Amino acid sequence: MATTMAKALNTALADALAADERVVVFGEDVGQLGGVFRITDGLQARFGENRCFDTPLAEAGIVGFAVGLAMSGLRPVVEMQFDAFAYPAFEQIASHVAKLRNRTRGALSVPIVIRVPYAGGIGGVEHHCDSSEAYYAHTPGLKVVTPATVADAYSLLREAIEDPDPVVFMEPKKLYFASADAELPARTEPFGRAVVRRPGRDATLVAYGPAVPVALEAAEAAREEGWDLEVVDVRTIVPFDDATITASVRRTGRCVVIQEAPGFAGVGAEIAARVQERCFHALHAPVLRVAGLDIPYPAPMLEHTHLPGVDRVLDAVARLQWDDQPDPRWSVQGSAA
Amino acid sequence: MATTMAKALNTALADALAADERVVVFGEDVGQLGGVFRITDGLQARFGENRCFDTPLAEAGIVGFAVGLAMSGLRPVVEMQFDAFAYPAFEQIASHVAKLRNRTRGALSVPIVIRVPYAGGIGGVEHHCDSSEAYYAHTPGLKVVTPATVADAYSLLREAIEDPDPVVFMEPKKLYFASADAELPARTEPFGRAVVRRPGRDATLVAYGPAVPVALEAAEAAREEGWDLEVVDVRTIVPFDDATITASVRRTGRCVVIQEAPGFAGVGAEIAARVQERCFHALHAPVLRVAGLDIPYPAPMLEHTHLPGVDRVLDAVARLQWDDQPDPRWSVQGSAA
Amino acid sequence: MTTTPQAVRRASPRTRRAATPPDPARPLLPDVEPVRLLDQSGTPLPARTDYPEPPVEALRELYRRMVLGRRFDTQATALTKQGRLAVYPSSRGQEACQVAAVLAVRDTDWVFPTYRESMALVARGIDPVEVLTLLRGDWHCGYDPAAVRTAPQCTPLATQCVHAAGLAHGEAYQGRDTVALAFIGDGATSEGDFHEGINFAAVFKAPVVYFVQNNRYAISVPLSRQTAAPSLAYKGVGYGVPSEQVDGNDPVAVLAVLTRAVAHARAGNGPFLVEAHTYRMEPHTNADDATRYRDGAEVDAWRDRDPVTRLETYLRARGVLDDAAVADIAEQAETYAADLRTRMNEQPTVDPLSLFDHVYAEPTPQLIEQREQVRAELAAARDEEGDA
Amino acid sequence: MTTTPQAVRRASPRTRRAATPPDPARPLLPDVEPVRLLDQSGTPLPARTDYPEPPVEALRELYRRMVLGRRFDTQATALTKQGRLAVYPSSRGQEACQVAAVLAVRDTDWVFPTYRESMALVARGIDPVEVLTLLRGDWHCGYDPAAVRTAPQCTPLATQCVHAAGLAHGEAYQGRDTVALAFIGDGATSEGDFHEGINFAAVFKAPVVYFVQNNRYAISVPLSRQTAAPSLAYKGVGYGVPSEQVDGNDPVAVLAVLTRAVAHARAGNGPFLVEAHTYRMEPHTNADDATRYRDGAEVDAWRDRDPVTRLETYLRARGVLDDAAVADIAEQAETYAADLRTRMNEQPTVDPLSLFDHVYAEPTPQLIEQREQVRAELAAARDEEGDA
Ligand SMILES: Cc1ncc(C[n+]2csc(CCOP(=O)(O)OP(=O)(O)O)c2C)c(N)n1
Ligand SMILES: Cc1ncc(C[n+]2csc(CCOP(=O)(O)OP(=O)(O)O)c2C)c(N)n1
Ligand SMILES: [Mg+2]
Ligand SMILES: [Mg+2]
Repeated sequence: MATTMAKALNTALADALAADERVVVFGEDVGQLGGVFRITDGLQARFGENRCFDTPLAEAGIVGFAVGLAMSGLRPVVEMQFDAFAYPAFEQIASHVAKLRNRTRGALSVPIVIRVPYAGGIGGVEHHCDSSEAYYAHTPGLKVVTPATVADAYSLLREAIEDPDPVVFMEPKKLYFASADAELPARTEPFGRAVVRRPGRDATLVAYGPAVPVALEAAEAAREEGWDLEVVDVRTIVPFDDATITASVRRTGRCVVIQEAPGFAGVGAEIAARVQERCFHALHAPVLRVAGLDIPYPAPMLEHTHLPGVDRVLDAVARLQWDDQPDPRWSVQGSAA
Repeated sequence: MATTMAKALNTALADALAADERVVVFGEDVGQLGGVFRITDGLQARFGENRCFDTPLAEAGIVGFAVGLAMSGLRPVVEMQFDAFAYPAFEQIASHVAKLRNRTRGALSVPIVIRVPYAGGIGGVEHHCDSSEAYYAHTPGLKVVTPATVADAYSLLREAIEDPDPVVFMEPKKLYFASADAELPARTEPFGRAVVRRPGRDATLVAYGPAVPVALEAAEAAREEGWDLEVVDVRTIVPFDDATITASVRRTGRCVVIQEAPGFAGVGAEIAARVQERCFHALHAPVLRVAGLDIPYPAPMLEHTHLPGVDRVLDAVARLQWDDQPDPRWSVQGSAA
Repeated sequence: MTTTPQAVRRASPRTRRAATPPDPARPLLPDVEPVRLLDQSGTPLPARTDYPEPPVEALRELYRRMVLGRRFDTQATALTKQGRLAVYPSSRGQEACQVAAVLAVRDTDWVFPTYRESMALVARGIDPVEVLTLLRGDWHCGYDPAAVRTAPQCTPLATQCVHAAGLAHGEAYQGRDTVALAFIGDGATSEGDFHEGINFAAVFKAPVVYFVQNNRYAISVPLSRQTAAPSLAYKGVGYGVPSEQVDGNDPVAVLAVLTRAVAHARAGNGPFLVEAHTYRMEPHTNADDATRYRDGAEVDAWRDRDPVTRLETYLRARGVLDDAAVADIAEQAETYAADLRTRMNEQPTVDPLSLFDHVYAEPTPQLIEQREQVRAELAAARDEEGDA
Repeated sequence: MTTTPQAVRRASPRTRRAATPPDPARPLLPDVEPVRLLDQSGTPLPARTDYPEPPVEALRELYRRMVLGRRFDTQATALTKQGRLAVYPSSRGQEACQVAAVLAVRDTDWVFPTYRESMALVARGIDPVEVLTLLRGDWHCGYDPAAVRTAPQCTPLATQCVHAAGLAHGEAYQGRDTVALAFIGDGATSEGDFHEGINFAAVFKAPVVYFVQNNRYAISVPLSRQTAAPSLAYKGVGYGVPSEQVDGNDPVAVLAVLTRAVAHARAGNGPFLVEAHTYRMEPHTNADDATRYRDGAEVDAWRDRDPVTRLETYLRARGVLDDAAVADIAEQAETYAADLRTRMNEQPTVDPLSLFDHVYAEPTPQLIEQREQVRAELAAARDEEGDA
């Protein structure tokens, strides 16, 4: 039956609230309004003001409040209204949420889920389209998860809420209202498992979140150019699934990593570094990256130039040295320009 | 004449205050106390309470105040007392300092220097030893600079204060009181230039900030094992010098990247990814990384286990497939464990 | 908004000692009732020595700009429906605050607006097309902030409060008597940056007026979820900042109170906090559905407090505004709106390569590399079109 | 700390209307003078109906723990000199606050301490060696926070204010009458998290007592750089939170005021803000040089207000403490210190591989890989030693 990712997330929250008394959902406008993306729609009406409520408008407050609630034995699920609006909470996330278990030798844990609607492609104005996953992925103690399918949205969110550790749950805004057939409640592969979304022989496209549909589209388009591309959906950035990705690249011998975030020191850099460390002798070409430009997220009319699209992915695939010629773009002169 | 990095930084601030009326220095305890590391020692006495002053204890406030001062035409240099204590300012840094020029098509600029004493090796308690450079390096609009020598400390800080763009100036705490011969005022290579600190033929060690002395020590030790290692000091993470590093690796054919920060999605991942993209056909082995463990910074008694030391670097060099055997550690089974 | 039971219990021992010594809080606290100079119908209330009524010319200009401002606002909403704007946050109902605030400061002062202040910015004289650039989506800030002494409209809530403190201190430091006017909403006062900003301003005695438009909602969240204080103006005393609350739908009172607050700041007495009680008649933005969180009766009650009618009634009663003048101003408003409509109907062109121009003063080697790649992509795309 | 000139000017029109209607701020404001029940010499002041004196047994126990606490503090400082501790922030001079605070709450309540509260934690009964683990450096938090209902000592300033609000709300939500006691320093009140924490507590009526130890300095920065408010307690009204200020070197008053604050919170009235005026006699930590920012005369003046002597004088005068009791308590303190010394002289052992145990409930594949690498390194190192 056809469902949207937004609906799957909403159902996951409802099922979690129903399944576990300790679960509470809060943030800005998540109560009566049901969230600006309606992900919490109907939850307050169904579960009451104690289980799903609005807070004062302060993100460090929301996350720090969740830390205290978790210490009292609850399982808070908080919504950051948009990616860039989680930045005020950065200290609470990096210095407390991520570290509390470790600081206390496991005596305290912080099973919090921080939901972050992220990335662009929705014509949003500034500060509403950041891809902030790398900040969290680089912070030990956090798990970082991002669904690309409707079923994963449900399953990964349920698992995140059940997880004993804090999870930053990154929701690709542009996929909220994309719908697909999914029987809910669905349980898909657990945390730590990447999934091959499309098998292929010639090269591996590694992507996550909003980049997965782009990768699949590119793989389709590539068939006309005679390339049979495999697409791997990372799903959980932390913990990371080396096994699946390494196996794929060892088979195909070529790899392009796709992410929407600016490329420099992003998660794609980590993936590229890991893949070449582990698959060096299998690689016929360097691991290439297709990422957002290293610029602040552009205004709506220019976002298509910024976003890694099918053409940019195909250009990268074309550069995978099928003819064993080194990539001219990276002559030393070129890069020193 | 022998000088410490702390003294070089102090002199750079004094010279900048003397050279330019618009420069103001502020933060927590930077006034009468001269900073907890004494980097601003004597500045208030010499330049007055208007040019070097203490603020209320609030980092978002300090950085946001600097934004306003910059809008009025001043050139603020602010001190974050320790790495982790810059996190409260993250929103001001990521959403304003980094973006203001771009948002206004260059009509406004924010020539702020944010000084961040960072990294460990000083037996500091929790929250005092984070390596936070990747958070800034992944944020377009910021320049990120980190000196490893006394002369660079002076020169890069002067250049940072003169730069028209915001600079996050990362100061390796453990090097503050290491002294070296340096004639001040010194001007070294400009932003965007990496420097070969030690020439070598067999492999390239790429490092920055606190990892540079480790790399040099490792290169010394490697001679006994018969390896002639080149050491490149990155110096400015943003902008990044592809030319120097690419040229070195193309010569040596092997590369190890060293950073103190946790490895996952750190700056070292970016460097490894770039090097293999650009030097693929010259590489005899994968680009390896030696980094901090993916854990919260440990308590003093355990920090030596966390920090990338000479032995760990030499182990990595030994794995550079001198005998062309693939690295067993990365059998698929191993990484799936 | 009400005091706790225990608080009442505590009252007696307090009052017992209240007299001795003088309470340092008293001069910093707001009036218990919001300052009001016109009643709801527009009839003048007894004059106040502390808030003298502004000159009639100022009030007429206030009325004129409120009418133009409202027309601008309805035009912007219309443009959104036509898909000319990505989104628009209306300030209909808040005209008294939006316009009186910018009339209370000089062109040489600095204004720190939020996304809500489009009306205030056009009332300040900024080109409406430049104001709407952000919402049309061809770039972020459409006007030159340095030229119009107005910061880009701020979306990250409350962050502008700290910038205003820094700007004001920097100007004073350089010997200029600039005042910074920082707009902020009721919800945003819950953010840490409001606290840090007003505290920096107070400690450095920076000339900033913090102007809280308390329109009772933060999107869907009512004021009761933002504070348990008697009113937001009571936050001032905790920073040593004098504060006042005002009827935000009484244009005369808003202008009088802000005029005094600006004079206080310019005279070197440090920041001043003003809370205006008002109401947003439209949804948060066109994308919002206000019926989900507030009922029509509440909205209707506020319609009766309409600030434009209120001022018009008063000025007519004083005999300084007649049908002719009203008609003339209405016509100015139509012309203004028509002109805006025409100009907004032109499709703006933006060069994709300009994305690389302002990230830094000079693009980094990495950006140059990326720019060349995009340039090549665009060329390739043009060729394909050529072929087609 | 003084009111602005203009503020005085404003006073008259204010007072003119001050009577009507009742000021909602009044019951939330602190007394103009800090509450004091003993004068500086330890002589009792007139009794107060609002702050009844605590029972004598409580005061004797307060005295005993203050003596032990001070001895613990001097011992910890000594251990630092011997290199047994990486660093130690002394709270000498703040004994009344440190000890009275933990006596005012129950074992079942939760305490949120900062790095400054080591003395408070041992006074709460936590093993001093576990308290000092953080500063000895073998791990971060040495005690089990869940077992002793005490959060890890918090270094990121003011962040604990929000945790306390959440914990208190969560406990109430689960039907428990737990109160959260959050310690914070004067400097940290400038952080946004203080604002957000107390505001969350107020809006959710969470049972939290925010206890500000205003020791007049944030490392080297004097209070005048933190606030322009008459006093920090005046911040409460802006959140609708009743507040009080107290002489922080008057142990009887601190216990009386905090006892009432805790009762207020436990009764369901929401948070309470208490500011204690006190002084840190030692440098910020042993690593600090206080002579750089304050002169001996100031320190001497505070020495005359010593809280321990003050309470001892009072209890002796009341005839509930004699030489024998004093000597006995002094001996208990010596035994306590001697025991601590011995135990701290044992070199703790920490397994490097434990670094991977608590990052997550289960280590990730990446951590397992890194653990194996470290395990191999350690084995290799052992072999080398073997060979040597
Ligand atoms: C830091 C931050 N968090 C959240 C948001 C999303 N947001 C935009 S407007 C708004 C409500 C603001 O309410 P208020 O301050 O009362 O101003 P109003 O919109 O009523 O004028 C929210 C939550 C934001 N822009 N910035
Ligand atoms: C967010 C943050 N910024 C800076 C610091 C560094 N720091 C530690 S203690 C301190 C002074 C705190 O003063 P105060 O709040 O008055 O407490 P006190 O030390 O006087 O007890 C500072 C600046 C910190 N720990 N956390
Ligand atoms: Mg509002
Ligand atoms: Mg203090």
